[in-house]
Amino acid sequence: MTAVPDVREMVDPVPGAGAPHLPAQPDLVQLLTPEGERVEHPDYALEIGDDELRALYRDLALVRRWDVEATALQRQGELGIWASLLGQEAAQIGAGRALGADDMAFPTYREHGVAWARGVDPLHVISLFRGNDLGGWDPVQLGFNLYTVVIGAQCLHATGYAMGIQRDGADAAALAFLGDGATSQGEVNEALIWASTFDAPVVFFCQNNQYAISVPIERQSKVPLFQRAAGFGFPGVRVDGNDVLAVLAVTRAALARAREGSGPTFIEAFTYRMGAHTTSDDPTRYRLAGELEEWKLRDPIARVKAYLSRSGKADAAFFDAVDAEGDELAVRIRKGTLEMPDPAGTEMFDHVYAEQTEEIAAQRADFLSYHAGFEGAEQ
Amino acid sequence: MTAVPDVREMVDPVPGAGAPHLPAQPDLVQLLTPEGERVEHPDYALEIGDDELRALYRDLALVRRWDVEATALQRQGELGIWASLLGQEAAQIGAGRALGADDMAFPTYREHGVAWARGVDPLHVISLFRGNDLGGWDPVQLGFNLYTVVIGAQCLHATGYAMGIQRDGADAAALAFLGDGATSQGEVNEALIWASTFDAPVVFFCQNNQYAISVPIERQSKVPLFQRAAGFGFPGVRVDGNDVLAVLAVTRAALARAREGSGPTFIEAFTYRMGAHTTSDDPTRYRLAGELEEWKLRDPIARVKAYLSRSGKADAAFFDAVDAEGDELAVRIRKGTLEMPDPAGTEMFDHVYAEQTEEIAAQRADFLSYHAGFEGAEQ
Amino acid sequence: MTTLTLGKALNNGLRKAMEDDPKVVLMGEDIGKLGGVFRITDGLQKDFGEARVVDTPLAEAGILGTAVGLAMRGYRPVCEIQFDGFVFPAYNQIVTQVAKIHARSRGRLPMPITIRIPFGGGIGAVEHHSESPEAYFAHTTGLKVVAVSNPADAYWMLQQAIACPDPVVFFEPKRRYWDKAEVDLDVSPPPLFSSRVVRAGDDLTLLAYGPMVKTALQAAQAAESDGQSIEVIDLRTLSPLDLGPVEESVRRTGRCVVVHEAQTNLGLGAEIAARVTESCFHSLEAPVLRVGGYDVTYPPSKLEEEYLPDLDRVLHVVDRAMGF
Amino acid sequence: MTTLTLGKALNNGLRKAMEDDPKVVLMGEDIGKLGGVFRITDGLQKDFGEARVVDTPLAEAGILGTAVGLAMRGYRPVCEIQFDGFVFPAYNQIVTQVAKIHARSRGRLPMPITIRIPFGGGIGAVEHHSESPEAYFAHTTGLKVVAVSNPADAYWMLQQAIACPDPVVFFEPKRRYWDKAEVDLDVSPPPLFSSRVVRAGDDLTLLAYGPMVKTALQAAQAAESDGQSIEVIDLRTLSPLDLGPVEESVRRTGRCVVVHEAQTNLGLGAEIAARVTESCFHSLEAPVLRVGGYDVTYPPSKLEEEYLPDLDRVLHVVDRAMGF
Ligand SMILES: Cc1ncc(C[n+]2csc(CCOP(=O)(O)OP(=O)(O)O)c2C)c(N)n1
Ligand SMILES: Cc1ncc(C[n+]2csc(CCOP(=O)(O)OP(=O)(O)O)c2C)c(N)n1
Ligand SMILES: [Mg+2]
Ligand SMILES: [Mg+2]
Repeated sequence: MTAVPDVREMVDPVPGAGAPHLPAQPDLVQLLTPEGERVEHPDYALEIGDDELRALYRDLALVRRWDVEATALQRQGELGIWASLLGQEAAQIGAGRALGADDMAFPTYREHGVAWARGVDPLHVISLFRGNDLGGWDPVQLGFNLYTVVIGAQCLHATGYAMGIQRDGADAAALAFLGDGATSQGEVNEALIWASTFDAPVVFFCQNNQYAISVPIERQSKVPLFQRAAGFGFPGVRVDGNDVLAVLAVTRAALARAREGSGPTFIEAFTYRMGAHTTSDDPTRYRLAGELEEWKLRDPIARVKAYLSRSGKADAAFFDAVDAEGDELAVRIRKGTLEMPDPAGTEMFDHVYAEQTEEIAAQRADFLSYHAGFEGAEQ
Repeated sequence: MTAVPDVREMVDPVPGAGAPHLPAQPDLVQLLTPEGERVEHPDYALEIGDDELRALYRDLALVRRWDVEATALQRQGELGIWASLLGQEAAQIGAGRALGADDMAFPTYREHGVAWARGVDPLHVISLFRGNDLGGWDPVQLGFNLYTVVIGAQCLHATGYAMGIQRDGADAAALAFLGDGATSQGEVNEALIWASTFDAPVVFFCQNNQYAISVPIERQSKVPLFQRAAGFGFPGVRVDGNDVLAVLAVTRAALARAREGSGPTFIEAFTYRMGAHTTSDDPTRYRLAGELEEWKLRDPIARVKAYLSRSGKADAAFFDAVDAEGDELAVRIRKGTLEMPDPAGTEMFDHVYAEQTEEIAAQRADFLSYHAGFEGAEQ
Repeated sequence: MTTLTLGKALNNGLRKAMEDDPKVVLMGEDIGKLGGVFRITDGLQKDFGEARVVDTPLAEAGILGTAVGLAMRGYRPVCEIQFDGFVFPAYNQIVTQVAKIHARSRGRLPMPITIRIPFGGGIGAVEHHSESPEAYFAHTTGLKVVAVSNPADAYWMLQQAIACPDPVVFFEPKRRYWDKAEVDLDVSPPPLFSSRVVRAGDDLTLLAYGPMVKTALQAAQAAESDGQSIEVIDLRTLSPLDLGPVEESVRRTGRCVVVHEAQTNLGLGAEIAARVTESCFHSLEAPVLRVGGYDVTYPPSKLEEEYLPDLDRVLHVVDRAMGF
Repeated sequence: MTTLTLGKALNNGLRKAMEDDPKVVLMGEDIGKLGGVFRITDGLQKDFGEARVVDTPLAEAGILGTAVGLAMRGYRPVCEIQFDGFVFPAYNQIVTQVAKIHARSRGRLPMPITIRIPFGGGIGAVEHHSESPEAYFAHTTGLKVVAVSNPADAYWMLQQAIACPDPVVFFEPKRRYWDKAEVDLDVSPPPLFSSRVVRAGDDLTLLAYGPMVKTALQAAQAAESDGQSIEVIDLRTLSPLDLGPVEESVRRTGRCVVVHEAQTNLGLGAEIAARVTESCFHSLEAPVLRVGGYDVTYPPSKLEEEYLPDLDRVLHVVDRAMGF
């Protein structure tokens, strides 16, 4: 039976809804255990100083604080919706901090941690969820594309951008983010094909957080997602997405490989969405509480804290300082949100085209005179 | 480097434009060599009687004759276009003859050999290329869907149909045809996902004829196409597409596997498009003559003839009879084509909907009175 | 008689359709345990099982493409597209396959597929969650397109769409999902592809569908105090159009305004204006005017109230029509 | 002055655009060695190399999606869609990304992408090779849409489209690819987004674009012998529309007919009729009438001559308009 092997028997199962324990995953790259123990991996050495370690902890803690504050603001009616990154901080900070200045990241709608690592002002993300704009930051200057809500569409953008990098002969790479659900979109698979065919310097970073809204990963794939890549002719790797060090190391290696012209890599960051899909979602409808409890033991921040404390690389004063900084950040976010001015109505007419059309200019004028009419009437 | 293996080094290369020799392909399933020698394969035993062998030869010879006649008819202006199957007869007859009565085939626009095996009247295929209709046969009765021109779209249809078979608890399977180029379409990859997720009784039969019009296979995939399937969680197999026995055996096995509930299989039939893409195409623009010469040595019909003759399973009288039958077929096709009545103009109004709308009924009436006006004027 | 929200009426309609015909299969993202992001399929997977309420992988082309195959096998798929802005990955299957297969096969392969799309704005959502793509489908020969505006129509029209032997794109006004009304489950409903006068009037004919019917009625009400008598017609069917009642009305009123959320340029209003002008040319006192979304990209939600036609903008255009 | 077929004029236009701007990259299926199935890119890969003339894998979403990424990196992709009926797999990228990214980014990410689509029927082809999908794009805010009718426009408008900072869907009348005309390579062309009077007349204004301009001109010619003086306008730009010259004309003639191959329902004719009626209401002696494809699935090629508007059908509708 070599010709028609039953592939499904050869691979480790993917845990899903209600699965109480993670199976042993021989392929999973890990450098920091859930208990906070530093381990080595033959392929992914990571030289990292104490400052950098503490900086990673700070990143993780602050983006979580931001996330908590945004969730609260949504509950209070200040944001239309919020897509929480709770539980995925390590995947996002690890990937975000692996990026070089000239690299370009292509996020979905949940990559607040990557945004943070790229230097995006949290308020520029908040303004999107508040409904003020469709993303307030400068994607070109920050090397961080605008959020893309249509599932998977950004994977082709990243690949095309990488083809541009090639043509420029630049020492850079593109990093495409996607979810586990997104792997089912045809366009995503086309991106894998393009990347492979053109040896594009792009890395696909898939956060397998086990769910696409309510749909568990088993519905998207019966085999681990990282195995998808081989059939398209390039390597895939599964990393513990709750281990910031492993994510950093694996993403760095993949980006380096891309920059040096060796083509794409598919990274599956194995993680868990600890919160709801968005603030509009009710996960109690489709998953058991026990699952979350299980994953709490693998919290991406707790393990870094444990490691830092136990190894003496950080003390209580450091953690207190980060907490205080988090509180300040939260205050800044809250204040900035509440003070955010509403956009002017004319905004919607002003950016449809680079070269304004007479039609839209006329509608803009009508819009202004229509509203002026009301003001007149009210006086 | 186990975590990021370079997959491309592990697989046999795919030959492409201008490649003079096929590389050794350890994975290729073959039961009849190009020289007409019967060989065994550990996974694919084929019990086949002499009658059936001769019948296969007859199929191959007749569909080639049909194809030659259709090409001639196109040259003479009787068909708008013709998509030749030259060189792919074994792939199509092997697959077509593997189908059971209750199975359903989903062709592209080139599966005349499968049509033949399903009992489609060649004139019902010809009428499409003549522009009389969009396929004249009854897809339901014959278990052979209408030709689908939009690349890859039929793979999802086949998968959905297979999901219907599952719901019916029927002992049947769907067989989706696609080309090598089609594997790049997102929808095709979605079909692989669906088929895997739902364990649908569908077999994907990819004729890798080395080209998508002018574009060689290397542009679609750097690794052999059959390897794509594993990443989606089901088996892939590469078969010598010019070996009708191997194709028959491999497709039978895959369909049986599907019918018994073990899910999909991806078959890559490794073959060659010996003619132009269609009669509108000029392959001299993009491939070297030597390539064709090389493939002529692997002709799918010659090897069956050699085997039949050498083994004494058929004699000259048999081959003469098939030739004569071919000539009759050609005459019937030519005559039928020339005598085919043009469709009535009202046809276009009559099948848009199952329940005709008043709008279209009114346009139909207008159409009739408009043309009646001319007739009046001409009298 | 029972009081239902529009969303619940759809849920009941689906349940009824599934009870009536075992070939009805629901497909979509999150429609199973979750009951859909708007809970329109709430409880149906529990009662009808996973083979009839299918949580699909995340790919809209996959949903529609497999629905085609299921239809070929004799099933009646009802596909849920999660939001209006996410129908486009399925566009190829819808336009080149669903819409054409009946004609391609000269009737041998009917395509009784229903495509449910929650559409329109006004719910404060992020990008792609507030679009009105109905014209893309109405322009596509081979599809039929309807839009519902109230719970009773939701209940009946959904069942009728599912029973229809042709593919029907079924638009649901998401911002009205929570609107309640009395629904009589025992009447026999009007034909699916018919428009309906929902308020009589003499001075102007106001056309709307989906979420804008409520707005149109409010506008007519408000205009009454200004002494204007406005007839409101709920178009209900967008393709085919049922313009008989419209033409009858316009011949009396001499004035016509069409309102929809979709961008005005090449929206349904264009076709209606062209046809009504042709058929009622000598009765028209004013050109048929349109109130639609501006021809701009759907704006961030803080601006959607300014983008969407509302009572005031409708009245503004009604006044223009009256002033001709 | 040089005599060129429309196809060759496009080829020359592409060559010129590539010489003028090293950021111009062509992408598409079979556009390299083969030079495209219509040979529009003939010789360009040989002269500009594989990095600038890219034979892509067979997937239209891939073409458009990677074009978006290239545009973000400062390139000006020119995408060839092989035939009109094969643009739909790319529809999601076009409608939700290409068309929206400028607005999404408030101008920070311009999308100077040109999407070339050979369109229309009349070449005796099989299914999906004869469609006229322009209304789908014209209805999409954020895209600009043009259609060329003759070699000179082909040469100039293609260069202008590529130079345009906005995404332009560029429709090429495939059945006119082989039509020849003199092209002056040294004039400075009219603006891209402008319509043009191509024949003066007093009795009726006939609007057309792409392949139907020739048909319209022939109809006007034929009508002349019946004593009818028909003004013909080549619309050239479908979004934005340039209706200034049309309105000027209709105010004089009082009658207007629009012709296109696309199905009539919600075709460009609908929008034009609605707008022209609004702006010229008091000048119109007859409703704006439309001659389009019937609202049926594009028929097998033996019937396409009956499906497509031709000289006689145009004149038939012209007569109806004159008879009002
Ligand atoms: C094309 C498309 N279809 C549907 C949706 C609605 N939707 C938003 S998020 C989501 C699930 C995404 O799952 P996954 O890719 O795993 O990412 P996650 O949300 O888990 O980060 C869906 C279905 C969408 N945004 N785009
Ligand atoms: C969606 C779509 N895009 C483009 C085309 C035009 N086209 C027709 S055949 C073809 C090549 C197909 O190659 P392959 O899948 O290898 O099949 P083959 O023709 O070799 O049998 C192309 C690009 C099409 N029919 N559909
Ligand atoms: Mg997920
Ligand atoms: Mg091929």
